[in-house]
Amino acid sequence: MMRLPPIKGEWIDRNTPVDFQFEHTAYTGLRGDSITSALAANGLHIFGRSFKYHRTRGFLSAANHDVNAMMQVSANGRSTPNVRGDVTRVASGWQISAVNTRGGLHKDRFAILNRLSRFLPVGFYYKAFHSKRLFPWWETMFRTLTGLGAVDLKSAHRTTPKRYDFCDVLVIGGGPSGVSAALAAAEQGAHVLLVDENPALGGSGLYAQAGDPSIAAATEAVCARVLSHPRIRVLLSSTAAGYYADHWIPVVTPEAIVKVRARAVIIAQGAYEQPAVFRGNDLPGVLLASAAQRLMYRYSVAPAQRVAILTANAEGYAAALDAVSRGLDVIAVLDLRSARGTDSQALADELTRRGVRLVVQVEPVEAIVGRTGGVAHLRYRVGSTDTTLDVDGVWMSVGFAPANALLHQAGATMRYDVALEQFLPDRLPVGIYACGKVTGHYSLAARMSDGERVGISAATRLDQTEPAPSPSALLAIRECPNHPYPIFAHPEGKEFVDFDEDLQIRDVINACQEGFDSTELLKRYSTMGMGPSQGKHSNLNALRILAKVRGDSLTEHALTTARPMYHPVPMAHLAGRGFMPERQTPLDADHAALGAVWMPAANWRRPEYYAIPGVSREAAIAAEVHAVRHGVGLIDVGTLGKIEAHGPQAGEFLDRVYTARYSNLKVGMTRYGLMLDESGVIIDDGVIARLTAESFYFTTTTGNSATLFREFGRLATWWGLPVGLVNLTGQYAAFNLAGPRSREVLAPLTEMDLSDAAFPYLAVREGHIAGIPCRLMRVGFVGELGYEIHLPFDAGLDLWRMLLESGKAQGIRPFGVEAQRMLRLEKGHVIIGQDTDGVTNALEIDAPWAIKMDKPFFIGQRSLAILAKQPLKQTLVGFKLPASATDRPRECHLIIDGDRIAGRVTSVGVSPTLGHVIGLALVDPTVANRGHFQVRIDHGELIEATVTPFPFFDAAGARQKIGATP
Amino acid sequence: MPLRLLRFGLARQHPEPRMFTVPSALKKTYDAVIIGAGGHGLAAAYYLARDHGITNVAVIEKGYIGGGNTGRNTTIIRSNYLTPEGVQFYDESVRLWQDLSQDFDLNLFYSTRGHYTLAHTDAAMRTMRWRAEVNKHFGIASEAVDAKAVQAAIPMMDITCAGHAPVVGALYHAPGAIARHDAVAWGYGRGADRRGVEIHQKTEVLDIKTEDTGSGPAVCGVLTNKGLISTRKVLCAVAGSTPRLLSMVGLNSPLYIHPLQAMVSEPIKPWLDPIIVSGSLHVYVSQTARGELVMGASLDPYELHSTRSTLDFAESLSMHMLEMFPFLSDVKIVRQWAGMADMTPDFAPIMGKTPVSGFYLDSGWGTWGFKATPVCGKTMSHTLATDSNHPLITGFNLDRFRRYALTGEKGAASVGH
Amino acid sequence: MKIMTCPINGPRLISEFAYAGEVKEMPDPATASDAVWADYVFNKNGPAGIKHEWWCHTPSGVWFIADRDTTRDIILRTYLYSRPAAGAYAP
Amino acid sequence: MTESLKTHARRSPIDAWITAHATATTVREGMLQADILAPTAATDPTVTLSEYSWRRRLGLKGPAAEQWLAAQGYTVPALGNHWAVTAGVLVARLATSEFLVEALTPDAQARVRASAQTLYGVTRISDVYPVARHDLVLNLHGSALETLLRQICSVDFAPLLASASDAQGPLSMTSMIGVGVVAIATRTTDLPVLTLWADPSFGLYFWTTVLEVATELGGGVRVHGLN
Repeated sequence: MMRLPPIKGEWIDRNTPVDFQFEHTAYTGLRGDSITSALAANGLHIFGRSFKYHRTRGFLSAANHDVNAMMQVSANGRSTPNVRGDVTRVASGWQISAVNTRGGLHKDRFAILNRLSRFLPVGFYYKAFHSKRLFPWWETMFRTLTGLGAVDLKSAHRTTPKRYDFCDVLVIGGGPSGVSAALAAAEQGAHVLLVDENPALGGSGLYAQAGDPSIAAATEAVCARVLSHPRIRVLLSSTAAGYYADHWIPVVTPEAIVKVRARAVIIAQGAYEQPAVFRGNDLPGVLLASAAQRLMYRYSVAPAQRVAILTANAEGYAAALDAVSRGLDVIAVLDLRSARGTDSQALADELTRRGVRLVVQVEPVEAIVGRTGGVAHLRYRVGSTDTTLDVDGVWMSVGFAPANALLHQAGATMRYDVALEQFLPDRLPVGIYACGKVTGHYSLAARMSDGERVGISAATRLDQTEPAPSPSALLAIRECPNHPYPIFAHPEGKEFVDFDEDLQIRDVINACQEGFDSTELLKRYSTMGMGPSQGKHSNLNALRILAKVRGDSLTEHALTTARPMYHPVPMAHLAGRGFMPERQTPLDADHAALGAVWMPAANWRRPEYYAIPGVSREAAIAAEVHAVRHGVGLIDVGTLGKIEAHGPQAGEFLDRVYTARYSNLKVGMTRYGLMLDESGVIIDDGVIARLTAESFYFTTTTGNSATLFREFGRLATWWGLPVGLVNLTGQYAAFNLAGPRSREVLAPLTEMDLSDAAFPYLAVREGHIAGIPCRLMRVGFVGELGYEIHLPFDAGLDLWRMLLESGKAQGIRPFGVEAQRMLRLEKGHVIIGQDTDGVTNALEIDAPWAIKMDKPFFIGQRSLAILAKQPLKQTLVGFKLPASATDRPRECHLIIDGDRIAGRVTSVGVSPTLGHVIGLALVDPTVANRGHFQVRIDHGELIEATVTPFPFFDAAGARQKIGATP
Repeated sequence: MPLRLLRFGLARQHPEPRMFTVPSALKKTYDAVIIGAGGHGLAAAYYLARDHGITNVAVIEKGYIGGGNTGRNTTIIRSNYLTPEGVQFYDESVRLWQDLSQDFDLNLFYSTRGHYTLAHTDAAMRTMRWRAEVNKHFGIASEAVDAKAVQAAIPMMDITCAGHAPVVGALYHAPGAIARHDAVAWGYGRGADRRGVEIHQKTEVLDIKTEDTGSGPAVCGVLTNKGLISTRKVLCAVAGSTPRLLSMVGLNSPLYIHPLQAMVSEPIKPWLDPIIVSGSLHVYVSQTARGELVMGASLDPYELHSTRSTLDFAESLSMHMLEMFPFLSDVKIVRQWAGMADMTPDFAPIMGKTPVSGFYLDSGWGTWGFKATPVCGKTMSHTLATDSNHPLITGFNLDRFRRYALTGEKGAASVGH
Repeated sequence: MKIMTCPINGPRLISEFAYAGEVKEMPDPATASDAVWADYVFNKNGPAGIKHEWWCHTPSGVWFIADRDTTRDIILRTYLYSRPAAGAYAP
Repeated sequence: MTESLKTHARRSPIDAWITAHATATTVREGMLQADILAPTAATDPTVTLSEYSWRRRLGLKGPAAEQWLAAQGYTVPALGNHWAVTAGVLVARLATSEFLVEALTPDAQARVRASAQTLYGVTRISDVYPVARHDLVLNLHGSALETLLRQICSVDFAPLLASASDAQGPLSMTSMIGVGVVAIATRTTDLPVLTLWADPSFGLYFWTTVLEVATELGGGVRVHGLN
């Protein structure tokens, strides 16, 4: 058993065992264990297989970056891929397996790839498999090999309660510098939000102790003050996923994303310890010293019994002391440097007292695997002498890379500091601050004082428009924590630079040799840093190799752009709840009760038709059409845009917006309106009614209502026309009562004079129906006597019901969009967006009556004048097929002239009224003029259509003008 | 294991030379200068050298090879356009794509996966049928299919899209494909390089020199941060920077720049074969050979000449992805990015000759133009070499706007009701 | 997300606003040549830089002008529109 | 025409929800309202929704709008995006020159109703442009109010809620779960109340969605509101 004796501050609860399965074997851990710490406590050291070569892998960082310890977790009927085993707290009943194996972790059949690795160099897949004949076969193989975890196609959508939050100062990172910054800022009166990815504050202040509890105690003290401070809120187990414009940071908590708007942001995310690159550095048992410290202090797990520590800084000696004080056997501390720094020396003396063997000028040769599959020996060289140690653990402490991704995203510039061998922020943007290891402070005291300084600065400079002065010049560095080149090639390779992508030293060198010798190209060709850890443990070493190959220095290279996400974020977190605004007319529930079959219309829904049990869709629609032609029907048109324009210049405004003239429209009358964009293309239409000399009421299409109302406001502002625009779209209900008997239905409900004399075709009247104030328009869209009734939203439902009630005797029927489409097609009325498209101009729909070119100005007028000089490309014509025709075209079938496309059908159907196919088409005029054309229908056959003038029915419009005898 | 990989295992030295040599300094004069070492610029250079024997060419690149939209797009290749010009142009491109890996002896992972453009309204469905009919007319495999067919082809998809936007059908385009985007630029770059073309990375154009020939202005040189080049022919293939270059030669254009963003998930075991696009939900998605889901959405809503990422993009795209594929709730987004899309009023590119003699445009790619890379190389190299527009691009000239002769590609943008 | 400040309603997420392109004064349609008109209709001020744009705060319908640096993604100033002084054509 | 047909019910934007969920209903100012609901999970809800769509209301803009309101005896707030309550009537100035008037107390209903009849009557008042106001009106109240708001709106309401008064204050026009709303904060009890006005066609979506979030937070509907 590798569980160590209890220690203050450990994260595990020794009284609560957790039973789970890993690779179908039962294990027991403790509450608070991560998946891999629990497995380690059970003596396991192999947790997964690598992405490319399927090599066995164990711990690396134990800090959320152990990409080779990714798990598939099945729990409560959900199977989750790519769970980070090194930080995810294991729970009872979990069934866990390593991702990316075939036949299990230990019998992974793809392990063969490890032996073939020399045949699979960097970018190998670009160099083979591409014979046109064989590629599909190879690809199938690649697609079985590829990927990590598997998604469970059955698992349900998980919504999360995403929320907004606000603070003065957001501190990202709860290590010694972060907690000091948070405390200092709060002491200045700022409201502080402190975020840390771990379940507890303190960071390395609690696990890097050099065997000296007083260090942890000092950190604990600050953490305690932070946790009890009234102006500090703390979010634990939470990561800042990125920096977005204007201090907008998504903090990913276990439950949901908190979108934080801060007035200042302090980046105190510390540094990732970096691996040494030597043969076998990926073997289970070879890990970062900081990982070992985390395991020993957080989970009280010993990652090894006999440890060799490979170091180049004081941190390595500190880790050795931690190992000794936790009762581990430190075989040797092997220093890559020729001489120790002052900090190291002090710790080295203590280690000597404790009998630990210390060596300098070490060059690691290789870590060698043992029978258990973990590291068993470490061979190193001093001068020309090789020594091999028997160990079960090798800890690497050779340097760090600052966690500065968010600084990059915020627009900070970086410089490479040669003395420190580290990238440091150079110029910081307004409101952005950094402290701790990110700015090169490594000792506990330095990190705390830096944090305090920055915390005060951030809190006292809130909302200043100038950036803070660059981070203070470092105090003279007593000992550099970073080795300039901890990279040791081996003739047989397997020195891993990138553990996500299985990239070795030679892969980097060979990529450079092939011409990919800049950071960006190297990344793209070798996939360096493209894996789930996004290069957190590989980019720096790769850059060092690149610089060496090019014979220049890191000062001449920049790291590749660190884009969001800082750490992978589940889509459910990003999606949140997923709000989808939907609008409803007041009749929505009644439509449903009447059997409406719905169709979407912008963010509304409209009845396509009303289903009748046992009756086909076509028959139901035909019945609705019949009702309107021979009796009376009622359709909900409440989704139309409904707008009022008021003021002395309202008429002039409409003259400019629509193609017809409205300033001369008689009060009490309506007129069709066609709207163009400035290039002459048709964008909308509607009916404009003049209520009084200074008040107009008009409609737009459903889809455009919101954007057009907004645009009218802009035009009025731009033109300086003081017109009062009121949007009634949602505030009014509207329906169209249509059919020869519509008057009979309406009359009993109103005292208004409905006679043709008092209320003629195209007139608008205001009055009361059943006591409800209404606007009635006699419009002819469906070509019958009809009243489009507009009224307050809150009265819509009742009047709708009263009309259906009142119309029973006349056999009134509600009708839907499809019936209306046929009715208007019989009348040859165009639907903008169906009979026109995104490029149809106003000259092409053959409606000169609607376009008044003699007006001083309307939008699109000048362009129409230009287009008028050109021959028409297409024109809208009517066509029909003989009643005998069995094949019928569908909308958007093409009109074919010889071998060329001469147009398309825009609307078509069998007219229940006429008994044969009628339709509209946009056609090349030269073809249309022949009086007939060919349409290519489904399966490619061509059928002959006869061009015929429209309206197809009641061309004189007698029915809508004076009404027809039912 | 293909034999050709053996040499890597057996050779003592890595047996691969540089894909692109590093030219020493800029020469004083070139027969042609191509601005932009993305896929388009390098393809033009490649075909100029291979098909037209013009090799005294410099490709000038502000950043690095393929670092612009070539490396930022979502790698979708298709030809299911609406207009004859568009369909024929992209059909030629697809034909070139299919042989490119073998031409280059470089595996581009050109993967024919099939492409579904979902329709959620009857209006959208009409447009799908329109596109299908035009495609079929030109012999391209596109079909309007109903919701049942969609569900059968993508059984794991929630066809109702969480009840928000039920799928009523789709345009199915069998040739729809994806490819390894960077490799395309490298392949063209290597091919051009081997034929003597110089690729100058980290070289920025500061000005384009013109002179008046009496018959209007003509290009005579390019000023870079590494010196002045004299040349009579300049090809501008720089996407988001096109307006800036146009202003150097005193031209206006309808081009405007909006960012287009994309994001990618962690690798997961392949489950999605075809490419799925939903206009209404603003989603396009495919799964790469690495197992990553590559996802894109619609343009950012306002003009911007920056490749910053936004959170709201990742939020709304994830929301719509989960409406279609609820089981992806726990799949993680690992990275997002953006490119600068050069948009035109009629959704078609702006290509070919310009009022400035010797200045040629390859622009207006809107949503990145990756799929057009080979045919742009072909047609622009022809246009450069012969100083006459290639027949496939005559519909795409800059002067179509002055003439009110826009293409109809925007017709597909029509909305119903 | 970017914050934009409506001159009337104050600072809000930019998602509360609608963008309507650059302020572009119209040539006199009566006197402008076809070429000048086509340039007005189709051509844009494409290069990156500081743009004067129409924006609308959608919940309140307030239209205003924003001066925006499209290179740095920075909003420099927002203010209500005022008609250009005499000289410019006023439709 | 018969008397019976002359009188008609006003319908709440959430009429369908009320008829589906109310075990007993009542009519306030001619509008059907829930009187008793099927008992909800939360006995002591952390945040409540109460509907006030039934209140008499009017909206207007135009050059003479402010004059007309004054002539009607209403006190109009001088500042844009502010509201004031006098004699039980709320007058809100939306942005700069649009007005929303609502009767808060029972005895103020008749007065506002009368003004509304004049305003919306067939005979226009010159330079006064009536704005129909059949909004969904709801109050949000309770200890979890801010928690709820942070899930449905990007605006930080803390300052508005802190300044909540029963006499006057600022108002905010913003977008909540994708719907444009007018929001004001008042204080009738110890805790502030946020009142929202939303377009009636979004009413059902807005009500059911906010209620769904509120319910997750241990909240629910309070049929009779606070008064």
